[in-house]
Amino acid sequence: MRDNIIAVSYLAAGVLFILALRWLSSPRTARRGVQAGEVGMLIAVIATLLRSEIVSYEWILVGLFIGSAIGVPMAVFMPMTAMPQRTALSHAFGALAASMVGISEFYLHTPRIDHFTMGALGFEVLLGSLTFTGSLMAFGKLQGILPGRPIVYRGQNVMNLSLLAVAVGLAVYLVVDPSVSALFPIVVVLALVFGVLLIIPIGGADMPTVISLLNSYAGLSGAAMGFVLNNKVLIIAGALDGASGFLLSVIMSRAMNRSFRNIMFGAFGQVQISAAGEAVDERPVRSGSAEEAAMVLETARLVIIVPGYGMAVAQAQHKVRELSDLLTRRGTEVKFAIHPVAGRMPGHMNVLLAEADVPYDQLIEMDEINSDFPRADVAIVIGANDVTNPAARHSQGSPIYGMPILEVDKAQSVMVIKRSMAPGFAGIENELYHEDKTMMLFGDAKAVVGGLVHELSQTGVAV
Amino acid sequence: MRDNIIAVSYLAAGVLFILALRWLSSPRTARRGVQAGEVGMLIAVIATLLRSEIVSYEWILVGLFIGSAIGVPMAVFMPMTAMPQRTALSHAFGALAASMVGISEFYLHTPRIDHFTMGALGFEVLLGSLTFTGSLMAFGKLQGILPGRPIVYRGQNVMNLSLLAVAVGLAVYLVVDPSVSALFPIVVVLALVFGVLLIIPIGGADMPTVISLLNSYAGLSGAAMGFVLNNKVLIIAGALDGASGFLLSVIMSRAMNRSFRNIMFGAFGQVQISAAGEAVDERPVRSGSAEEAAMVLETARLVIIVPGYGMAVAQAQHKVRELSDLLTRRGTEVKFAIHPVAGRMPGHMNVLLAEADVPYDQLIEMDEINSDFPRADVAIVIGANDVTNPAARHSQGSPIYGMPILEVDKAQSVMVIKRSMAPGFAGIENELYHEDKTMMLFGDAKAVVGGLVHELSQTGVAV
Amino acid sequence: MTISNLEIGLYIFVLSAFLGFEVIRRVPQLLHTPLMSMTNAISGIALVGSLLIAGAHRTTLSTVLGTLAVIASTINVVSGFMITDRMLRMFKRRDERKE
Amino acid sequence: MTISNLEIGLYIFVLSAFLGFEVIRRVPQLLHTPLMSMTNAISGIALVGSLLIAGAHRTTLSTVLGTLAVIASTINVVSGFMITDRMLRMFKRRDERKE
Ligand SMILES: NC(=O)c1ccc[n+]([C@@H]2O[C@H](COP(=O)([O-])OP(=O)(O)OC[C@H]3O[C@@H](n4cnc5c(N)ncnc54)[C@H](OP(=O)(O)O)[C@@H]3O)[C@@H](O)[C@H]2O)c1
Ligand SMILES: NC(=O)c1ccc[n+]([C@@H]2O[C@H](COP(=O)([O-])OP(=O)(O)OC[C@H]3O[C@@H](n4cnc5c(N)ncnc54)[C@H](OP(=O)(O)O)[C@@H]3O)[C@@H](O)[C@H]2O)c1
Repeated sequence: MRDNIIAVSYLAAGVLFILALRWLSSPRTARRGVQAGEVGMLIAVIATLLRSEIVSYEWILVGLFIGSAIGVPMAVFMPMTAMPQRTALSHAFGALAASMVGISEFYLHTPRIDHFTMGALGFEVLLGSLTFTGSLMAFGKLQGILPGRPIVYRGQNVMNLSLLAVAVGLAVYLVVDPSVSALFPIVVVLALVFGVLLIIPIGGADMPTVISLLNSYAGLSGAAMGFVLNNKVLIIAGALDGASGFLLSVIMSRAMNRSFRNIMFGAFGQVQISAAGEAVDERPVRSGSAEEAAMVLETARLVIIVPGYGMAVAQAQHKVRELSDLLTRRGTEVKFAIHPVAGRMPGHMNVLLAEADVPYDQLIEMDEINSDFPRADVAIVIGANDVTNPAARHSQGSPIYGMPILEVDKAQSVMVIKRSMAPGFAGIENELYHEDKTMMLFGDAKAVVGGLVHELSQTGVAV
Repeated sequence: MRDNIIAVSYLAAGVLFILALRWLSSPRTARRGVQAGEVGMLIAVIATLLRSEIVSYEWILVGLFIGSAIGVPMAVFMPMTAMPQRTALSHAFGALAASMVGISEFYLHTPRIDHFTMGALGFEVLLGSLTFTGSLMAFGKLQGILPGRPIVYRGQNVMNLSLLAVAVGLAVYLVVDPSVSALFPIVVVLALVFGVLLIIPIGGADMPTVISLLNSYAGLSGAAMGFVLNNKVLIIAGALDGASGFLLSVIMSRAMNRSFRNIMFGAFGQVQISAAGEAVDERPVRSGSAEEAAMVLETARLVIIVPGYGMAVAQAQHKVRELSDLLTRRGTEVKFAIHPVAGRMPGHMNVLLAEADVPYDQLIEMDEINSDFPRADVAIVIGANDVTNPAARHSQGSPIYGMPILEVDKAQSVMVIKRSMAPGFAGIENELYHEDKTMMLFGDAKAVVGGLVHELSQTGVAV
Repeated sequence: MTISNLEIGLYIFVLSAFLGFEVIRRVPQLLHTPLMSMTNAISGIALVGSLLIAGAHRTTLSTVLGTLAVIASTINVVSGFMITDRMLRMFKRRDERKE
Repeated sequence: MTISNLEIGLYIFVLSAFLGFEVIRRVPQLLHTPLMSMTNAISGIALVGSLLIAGAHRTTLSTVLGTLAVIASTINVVSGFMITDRMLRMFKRRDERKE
């Protein structure tokens, strides 16, 4: 009887997880999704605690307590700008749990492990261990603890691949003959080392795609744990996780116009960008002041704001919202143009602007907003660069050629807020800055937008 | 080894069925979907034939041969207008197979059947048998073998429900004590009778919704067979089928503005429509000739054609396409407005017009086309009635109040082709016919449209 | 059937039903009639169960019923797929029409 | 693990992965960041496996590793759901903003 209740509870938990993701398909139902997920997790945990295998609760309570003591403050105090790091850390924890469980299972049952279990165990521990160190490295790079630039040396790919091949080979050997338990720790160590080496050659800016891939790996290793423990809700959750990470990395790679293979093999062969070959645009750049800009804005009817990574760096989202409110109050229509890979994480701009209280129906996706630019009197580019670069449309040699962009250059006039003429993530020049209709407003995004707000609120509403 | 191949084959078949339905999401990939389904079925059949339970192939070959001998001609010669009947017949066959298998299983294992198997068996045979006779009745009504009108008598619902209750009660008794095998045939007979009684009170026009529901029942009974035989691909296919039938009946009920409960319980409490209470519209009706109509069409720039059940009855789709081609050649833009429940089956109009070679990008769904009506010079309503009735918008007492309609009355002028002033499926008057801008073209749809084509091709192109 | 078979069956049923809903709600109105005949064809998978009964040759009753079931499901499979394909071949876009 | 467990696991994995794709491709860009933290939270289901190891009290090694695993997954569960909710609370429509 108790077993039946447990089986039904796990099924219910699986269904609730699916509903949780389904309800994320609209902001209206999304919070209900969180509740569904929470209830599902609660049910699964209670059902597990009822199981006869569990004989003592002391260490469980210790674990739950310490975990909550770390998790709650993390959730409450984490600034929204630190989301990419947090995500990396979370994959590290998930992978850690999977490999700890895998290692325990191995030593509990060795040498009487059947081939299938050993296969699933090998998969779980290999993926879990490499995802653990890989995610920690990614966290370090994003958090700035480790140097963000890629570390590359000759023969790197060959070395990494051989290391992986050895680890996989030993794991396969273990599957064939599970009694050679001395091999097991070697596999674990090799996988841990491989995780580190995998991330070393990848630049900090390429991390988001890698993180999504690691998400998918962590999910798969969780699913493998489900096979080992013969637990179906683990398989369901692992598969959902794996699918999500995989889809997000595909979406990112498409929006960045990177090949799918490039993504599948994660780090290997990271694109080397050489800005050198390119001809330098010699047209002059027109720099303006907040005063001039405010004068143009005063008479605009439609203004489109294009936020990018720089807005996140400068934490300028609140000032941007003030600017938008001010313009709206003056009767100007304001829209936000959100490029799918603006920022450094899928949905980055949306979260920041939501945090600053910008209503989400004002955030318009690329495909929809592009037809509005010709109607716009002013497009204000705030810390965005690559996602507005017209080179993507016509310059065949450019690393971003073919990437869909926000067609800012179709607007009547353009204002660009950034600190210098430095390139963005892709490391290439942006001809937009040299166009006649463009006015550059150099400076930190928060300061410049603050200046605009100040100027605009000086002049009365009735202009 | 063989068992493993069989297990993998069944999984592959299940995946292919899912892909088959997924690829139906676009007309470009739909035929690939059919191929996926066919391959999946082939794999499943071959895997089954490899199983050790099968000791002789003679009766199998006989069955496959007879089945193909019936199925192929049915597929080749079936006119598209007979699709509703064919669907009903097909559910009958599916349900027949499920209950035959269930009955065999029962007699092969009685009296040593465990409770779970008996539960699944009871479900399979109950649902299978009632779906079998129910679908046959639906077929008879749609084909015109049985009288289409509902047969109602006092206490009908009470009687049907008690019959069902007795059948279910006996089945539950069998689950509790599977050794009382004498009860089993009684359950089967009661279920067969219930299937007949279920359909008797339902009018022919209400059949499509009922058929979808029967589809869902047949799917569920197939899934139950999967539980009995412990065969996972049966469960997958049954669940897909059940979901599809259920969703289609929900879509139909929504578009017809019938309550969901009304659908869930199928026949019970079929809405009694009384057209009597309504005030008769006393405004005159303007009847026109093909000549007059052709004159109006000659100068039109945008014409929207609104097909309905009458086009199917008259088999007028080819003539309609001729009309559309003729108008297009004269420089008139022609669109087709497709209401989700126009006709007598979901997607009915689409199939008929596709048969007549109308490209599917000219067939516009309701939500999209409604904004075009005010721009249309002429809306030609061909055998449609309820789906154009403005009473749905304002007349609170009307049985179709609240149902979304095609806003034909917003067009500059309206032509209605039907044989008489008789009402359509819902049995209510249509005030559209009394409006000033409406011209009635009485007659069979095929003849009237043919007349329009004739008139239009008389006058030269350069008008 | 053991209770664990029941459990497994339930998992597969629930997941497939969910998947069915997600997949089928994306089928456009345009293709609802082919959808109906496609699910008819897929429901012919009852053939699997029917073959097992008809080929096991255990009692006369089961062989007769099994053969009947094979006939019924074969009709569904054959006519279902063929009609669906016949219908889908008719759906053409404007630019495909003049071939 | 028997081969039939493997088979069952594969069925569940394949169906869930499919379902995951269908469900997640319908999540709008707007919510991609909450989606990431939601899947983090769900991946905390590794807690189930961790509890089984930590609570079984079989060897010291397994209890230590199990407790570590419980800590790691609890962090994911707790912070994952809380952060997702915190983020989603920030998403407001124009008409909800002035409350
Ligand atoms: N979103 C994702 O999921 C994702 C994932 C991986 C990669 N990427 C890549 O990231 C890029 C995103 O494009 P993007 O246009 O958002 O950013 P970007 O091309 O990286 O450009 C950001 C710009 O912001 C400026 N900036 C930095 N800090 C600033 C500050 N404090 N104040 C004002 N300006 C500041 C920088 O110029 P200055 O230094 O002159 O100020 C820089 O040119 C794309 O190339 C995309 O492929 C995105
Ligand atoms: N599509 C579905 O899935 C489905 C399912 C169940 C129910 N329904 C219901 O069916 C109705 C469909 O609406 P609808 O507008 O398509 O049809 P309708 O309201 O049933 O009207 C059809 C009209 O066609 C005319 N007609 C019949 N034979 C004709 C012929 N040979 N030549 C010319 N005209 C002919 C009839 O008028 P005359 O007799 O005067 O010619 C009748 O008024 C809705 O009420 C819907 O709720 C649909």
